[in-house]
Amino acid sequence: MTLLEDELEGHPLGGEEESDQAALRSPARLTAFRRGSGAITVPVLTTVIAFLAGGLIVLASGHDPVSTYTSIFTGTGLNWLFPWIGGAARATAAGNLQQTLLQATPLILVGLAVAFAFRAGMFNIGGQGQYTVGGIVAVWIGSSFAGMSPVLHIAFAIVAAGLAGAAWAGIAGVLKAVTGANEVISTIMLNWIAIWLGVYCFQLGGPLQNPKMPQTPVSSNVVAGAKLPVFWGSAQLQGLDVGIFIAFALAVVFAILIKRTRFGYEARAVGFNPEAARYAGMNVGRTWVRVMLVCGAFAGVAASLDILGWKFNLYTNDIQVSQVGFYGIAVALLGRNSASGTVAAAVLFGALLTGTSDRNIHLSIDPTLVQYLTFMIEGIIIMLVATDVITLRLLKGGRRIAVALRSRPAKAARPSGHGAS
Amino acid sequence: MTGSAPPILELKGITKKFGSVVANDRVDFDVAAGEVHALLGENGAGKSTLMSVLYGLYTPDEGEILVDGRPVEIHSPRTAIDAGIGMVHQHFMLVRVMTVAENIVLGQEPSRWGRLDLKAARARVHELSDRYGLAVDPDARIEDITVGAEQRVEILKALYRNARILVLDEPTAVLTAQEVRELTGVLNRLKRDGAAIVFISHKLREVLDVADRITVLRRGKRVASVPRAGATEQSLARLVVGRDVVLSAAKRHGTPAEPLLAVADLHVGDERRLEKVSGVSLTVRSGEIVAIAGVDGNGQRELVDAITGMRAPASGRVRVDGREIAGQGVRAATEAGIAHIAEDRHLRGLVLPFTLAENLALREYRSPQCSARGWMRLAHLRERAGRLLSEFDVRGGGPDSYAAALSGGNQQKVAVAREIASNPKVLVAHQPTRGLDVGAIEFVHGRLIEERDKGRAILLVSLEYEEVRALADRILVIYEGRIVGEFSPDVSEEELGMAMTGGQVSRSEAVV
Amino acid sequence: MSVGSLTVAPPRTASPRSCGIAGVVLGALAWVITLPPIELRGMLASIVLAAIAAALGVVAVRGGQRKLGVETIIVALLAVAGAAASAKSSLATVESVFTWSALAAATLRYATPLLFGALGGVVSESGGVINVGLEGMMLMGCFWGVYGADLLGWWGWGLLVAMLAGGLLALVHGVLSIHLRANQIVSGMGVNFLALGITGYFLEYHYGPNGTPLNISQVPNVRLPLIQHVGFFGAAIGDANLLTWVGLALVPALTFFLFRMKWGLRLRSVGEKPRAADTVGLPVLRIRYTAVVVSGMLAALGGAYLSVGFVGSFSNDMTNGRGFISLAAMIFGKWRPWGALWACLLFGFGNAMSDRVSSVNPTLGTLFEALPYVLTLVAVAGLVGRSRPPESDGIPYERE
Amino acid sequence: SSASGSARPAIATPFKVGLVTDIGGLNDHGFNHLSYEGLLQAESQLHVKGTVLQSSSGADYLPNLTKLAAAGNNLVIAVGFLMATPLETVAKQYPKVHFAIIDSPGGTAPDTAPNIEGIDFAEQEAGYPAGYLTGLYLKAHKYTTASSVGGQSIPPVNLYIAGFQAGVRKADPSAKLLNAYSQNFTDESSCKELALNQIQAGSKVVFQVAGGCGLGVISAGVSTKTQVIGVDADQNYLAPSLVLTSAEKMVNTGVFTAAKDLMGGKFSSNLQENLSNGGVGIGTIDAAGAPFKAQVNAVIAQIKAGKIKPPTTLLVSK
Ligand SMILES: Nc1ncnc2c1ncn2[C@@H]1O[C@H](COP(=O)(O)OP(=O)(O)OP(=O)(O)O)[C@@H](O)[C@H]1O
Ligand SMILES: Nc1ncnc2c1ncn2[C@@H]1O[C@H](COP(=O)(O)OP(=O)(O)OP(=O)(O)O)[C@@H](O)[C@H]1O
Ligand SMILES: [Mg+2]
Ligand SMILES: [Mg+2]
Repeated sequence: MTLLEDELEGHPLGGEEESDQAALRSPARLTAFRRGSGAITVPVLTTVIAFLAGGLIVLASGHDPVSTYTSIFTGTGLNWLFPWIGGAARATAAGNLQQTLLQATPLILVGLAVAFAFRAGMFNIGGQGQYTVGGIVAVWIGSSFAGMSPVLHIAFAIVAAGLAGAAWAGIAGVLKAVTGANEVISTIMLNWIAIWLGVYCFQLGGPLQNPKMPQTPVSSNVVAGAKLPVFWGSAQLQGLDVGIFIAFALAVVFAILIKRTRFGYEARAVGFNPEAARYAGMNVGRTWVRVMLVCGAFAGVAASLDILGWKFNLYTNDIQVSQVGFYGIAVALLGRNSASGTVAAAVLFGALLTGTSDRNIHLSIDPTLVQYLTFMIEGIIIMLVATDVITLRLLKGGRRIAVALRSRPAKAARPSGHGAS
Repeated sequence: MTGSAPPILELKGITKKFGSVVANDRVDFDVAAGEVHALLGENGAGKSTLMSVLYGLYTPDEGEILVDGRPVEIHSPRTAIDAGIGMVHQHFMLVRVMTVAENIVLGQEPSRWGRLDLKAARARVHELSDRYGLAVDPDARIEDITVGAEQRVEILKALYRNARILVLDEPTAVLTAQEVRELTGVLNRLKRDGAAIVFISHKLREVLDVADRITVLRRGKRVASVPRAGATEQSLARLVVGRDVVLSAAKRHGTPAEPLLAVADLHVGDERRLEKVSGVSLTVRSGEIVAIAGVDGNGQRELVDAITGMRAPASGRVRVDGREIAGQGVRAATEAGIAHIAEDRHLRGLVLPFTLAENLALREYRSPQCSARGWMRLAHLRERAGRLLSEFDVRGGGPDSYAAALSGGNQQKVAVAREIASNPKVLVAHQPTRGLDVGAIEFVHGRLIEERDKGRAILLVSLEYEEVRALADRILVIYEGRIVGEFSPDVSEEELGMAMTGGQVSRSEAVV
Repeated sequence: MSVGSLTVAPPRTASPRSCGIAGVVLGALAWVITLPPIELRGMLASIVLAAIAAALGVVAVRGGQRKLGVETIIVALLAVAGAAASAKSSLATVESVFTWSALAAATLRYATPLLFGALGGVVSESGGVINVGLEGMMLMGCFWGVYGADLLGWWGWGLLVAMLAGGLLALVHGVLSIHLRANQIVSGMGVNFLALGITGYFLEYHYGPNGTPLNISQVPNVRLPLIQHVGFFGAAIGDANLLTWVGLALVPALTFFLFRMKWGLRLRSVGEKPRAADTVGLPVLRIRYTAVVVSGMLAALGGAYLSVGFVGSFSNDMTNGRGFISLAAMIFGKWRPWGALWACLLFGFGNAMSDRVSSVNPTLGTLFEALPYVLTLVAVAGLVGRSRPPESDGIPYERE
Repeated sequence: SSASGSARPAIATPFKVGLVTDIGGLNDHGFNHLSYEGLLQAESQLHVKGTVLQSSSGADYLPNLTKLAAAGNNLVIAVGFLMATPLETVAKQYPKVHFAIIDSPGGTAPDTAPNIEGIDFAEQEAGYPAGYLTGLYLKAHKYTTASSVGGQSIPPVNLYIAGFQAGVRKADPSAKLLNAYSQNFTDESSCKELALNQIQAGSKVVFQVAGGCGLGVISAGVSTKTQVIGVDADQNYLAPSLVLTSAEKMVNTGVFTAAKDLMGGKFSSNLQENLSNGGVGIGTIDAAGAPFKAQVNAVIAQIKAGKIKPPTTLLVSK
């Protein structure tokens, strides 16, 4: 894993104070500067602090934070990693861990879709739309071609979904390159357009609606041959499928792309300083388009893994309420736009989602409140990530927090000769 | 003049550390009313830091500041302004999208019930600019005016705030000789009015022109403080760098051979499609340095951009060794053999968050040595960077350091190293020594002449009279987008200045 | 490359740009003439007009106005499609969809919350702080507005409470991104999650399964006694919500503030070049804090419009992405109040249209739901030039 | 299929009923909430031990159902057709556990496994009398138009509307009918906007069939003083003088009945809830509708008697 690690290597500068150039405004630049500060310790510590803060909220709401967190933790299934957990508890833990990883799978990929754009100086809010389009295509192909050989069928569906996602993101890339349309706007719009496209496809009477269930706004089911093999847990009861390996593999591809390829070099140059990239003979617009294509492909594949792995069909409702893209942004940012960071953050979010799901936490806390607590804890985690300075400064014994919070009034209060004159 | 006058401003034992870097090490400094005190030093010597401490931008770790003999606690620019200190920063502190008047009054706006009174602002600006001969158009937007005008705006900003102590951090780095002369006049007027002036510069001759006293910093420490009388460029250079410096590159005449760059009837528009280059034709031959001299904003940028492929010309031809590249983009230009030392290393020349190895590959990253079948050859890049860094004497980092971590001078060396290493036929050097200290300038000048002698064609675009004269084999003067004269390097400063400002041109002078 | 055309003074007559603009207008006209009140039924006139428009587009492309030209051609094509759709539908259908006054009223209703959000974004980003947290701040306004109106019995208090809540959340964003120099996008996302949690939690906590009461005091509509019965205007604006008027009034007010008042000058200087502001003695951080908090208050007012103004109740995640649309509208409007207004109106119009068109054909209706987004996409791709945010937008300020 | 042959649960161990909500959660102002009420009712009256699990995304359906099935619940109820596929999977894995699903999609789910009971409602039988009342109201005031706002074009919604439209036309054959879908069940403002459109186009009675979103319809009625019709529960309390009536669907009764039946050893593939057995009906009729009460009751009687069969397809879809 040296590849991933060297991607995370530290940057000597703490932050850029100000810049004369528009180029330095890019989010990639901002995050790159933050990326160095303690690759592993900081996120871990951040998470811990966030949970502590969340515990205060739990406490404030009149519940017992210890038991709440215990049940969240067992709910994530991470206790499976403890060798002393045995018997029935172990089986439950395994089941939970499978769900955690199942949730993490698309988050890894959508996170990468956001992260890759960030590295090239773009803010891809469109992970949701790309995921949606990928899902539509994956379920369409997965439910057709019943006779096809499984491996081929699966590969076909995944690749097609990736291409669909790529095409969708490509629209935003092309618009940015050709007309200068801001990708924040276009990807937000494309998200919604994708949703309505999906609803149109699977609604009653829609072109891809399940003909065997004319009364239900749902796609046809993925045929048996196109389902991803489950390698851990029950194949029937949503065990863990091989999709997660595809996600891991693509994370490695991401790291290689970014660090080792000419395309990655160009993408990063464009991300940090488009003007310098142009000066170096790079075609900035084309790089934007290509980057968006890659982003979209990641998100599209994410959807196909969900569809072929455990969903097997798509309700219009699934399309409307999916939050994957939203989480993907958080995952990418928490992972500081690096491959390994994104994987870790995705697993964390996956764990958070399963750990705080009602079935795992409901005995310790009022079920009607739990999902909101989850949101709050997620929010706090993200905010603390944003300010890894806090963590960093705690690490440095709080010395520098004084610097950050140094307030002028306090200093002005000191006697000054000039003031006296 | 007034060594006896009591200092208005005194800095005592200032120490400022950035982490492990000691930027200022117990520095003493003072300046009296009616005096110009120059501050000299290499890039990174700590000049700007010292002034930032004075202006309340940095809090010193040790030391105290006295104004009028009384200690003051300066913890923000606000208090500095209140203490009568004004500062013209090395990087201008102007808001590009706002007008001159708005920039000048910002923070102390004349207003009625919060509504900006632009009329009053304009009147005040006129009054000040008349008094000190600082001509500006109050309604022009900063992004539309020349650097020289920006400089004047900065000075007006300080005067508007009634500064008695004026700090100018490298005010002349981007000015033409003409503008420098104007600035000198302004400083003299200010001096007469009793202002105390701190003047930072790398240009020794200017320092000798304006300063009454000169203090030299080296590695954060004050190494000398001398009166102007008796100081020479040579002696100052030795104090700055700590060794003898060749101030004017010892240049033999070039031996021009076949033409490598041929520009014919080039027309180029700017971002707003206004024509900025109007029918320029020129030739640069192998083994020759041709300089384009001119006041900033006369089409140099557009000309360079068109030649290097950064901008498509409206019409005209650009040939490199016979190959047409006009309007075909940077890559075509690079492949034809053009290298380009960019005017602004932060904006274009470097990707600051990239490592030096990555930065050094920017020009050639597509070559088979640097990347093969889409893969970057990282080991090669690192090895190559190591070689270039030692060859070009870049200090402060290795191949894996980030460009942002180097000092300005060393950053410039990286950019120069990269362009020269690409082994170009034609090297376009746009302001290659902007902001560099004497030692670094010596180095870059030496390298350019060396490259010329290797048979490259070098097109030098510079605002600096001395640089142009020191390096060029031929000088072309650009004025309002046209080449208005051609001179030999021994042309007199007056004549060149006249041509650069659109005065009468005698073609007869031209050397072919 | 057009050789030599630039060497002479740029031709003033029939410049490619004016051709393109004329093309867009003609293209739009090709469609409009098939709608009430003109209602040309044949397609001939439309096709002719669209063809001329397309030709003008080609001229514009030839003349170097590539983007505008392409846009013109797209508009011409859309116009033909629109005209064909009108021609195929019955007159009654066309009239039921294009009741201009009702469309205008609905447009305003849709635009109002977005406008507040977008103006909030303008304030915050003019000061150099990216506000991706608009969604959350709006949502805070939604809930706490209802809560305040319910608890204190008057919608005015509700708005106040909403603004307090939005401002408070914005303050969190401010502390993170200004003082602690967080990545502002991350911080904004965090704030969104937090708001989702807080509003949901307190909804549950205070109101339980029955939800918010339905008899809360609501922001009244302004009945314009003179205009109310004057045809188009009566139906369009005769009975608009007070907050709609407030939002509309804020546009010129904010423009005046930003570009004519000293505080606006200061705010913008802090967003463009905080170092310059600092060196003239302006309290950069304090100004940024103020901007962010005000932005949160404005966004919260937008949210309160939804809950206390329009529907009179709160439900979970009620903003449903409107904060992000506001963000888009602000960027679309080039970080300017008027621009933001046009963007919001365009979006609102798309929404209003989609409601009406989707009722005409339920199967295709879902596709028409995408209309506002498609309209925005087309517009942002064509009509709007490259936009430039405040130079230091998103960059935390620190002195050393 | 009929009751599973297993012996009745021992008295000592309480009868356990689990409920899995769909992603609407317990506060959806709709059937999740009503199901929960049914469960509470079963807890208090039948002394069953109830457990509720809310789903926060589609990924929760299967694990939630599995968890309740594995936890020894006698009856596991899935709320909503979205869970049909996962329910089928789980039911096959736990053949001894009894499952039920509210609003099974077109009655298909129960056929997929013998241990699934579909709890189905004849929504059209509630919509019809509500529509009939509407028609009478229109005619009496010489109004021309009535309308409906659905959440999404799905059977439970369309059945309501089909019955409503037929009812209106029965009373007023010349009535004009409008219909629109908000495409969601949550965003009140979108429903209000659609209702305002319809009211502007002349509608004098708006029937909301959009759950939480539909509250916006009622809000539109309040701000324009237009009569509206509530859905699922008696919504008269929301605006007592403007809610003409409500078309009710007693999801709570369905849940309660399913639990009670199974305790009594009764389990079928379909639990039909209709006007006759009180599974659907209409709620309070307000002052505006009061004059027509008798006529409406007559129609209800006819439906119960099978003399009127409310249709299941829409007359007017737009
Ligand atoms: N904000 C900062 N953080 C860390 N180090 C700094 C900072 N500012 C300056 N330094 C370091 O302090 C030293 C002095 O820098 P300073 O800018 O004062 O040099 P200078 O004399 O102005 O150089 P130049 O001639 O290039 O302008 C340098 O070594 C520089 O790297
Ligand atoms: N936050 C920082 N941390 C570390 N070093 C810094 C920081 N900010 C600036 N520096 C370094 O401080 C030095 C001086 O900065 P300054 O802006 O004065 O540039 P400079 O050396 O004068 O170069 P230039 O000629 O380009 O202006 C540079 O080496 C720069 O890299
Ligand atoms: Mg300096
Ligand atoms: Mg709609």
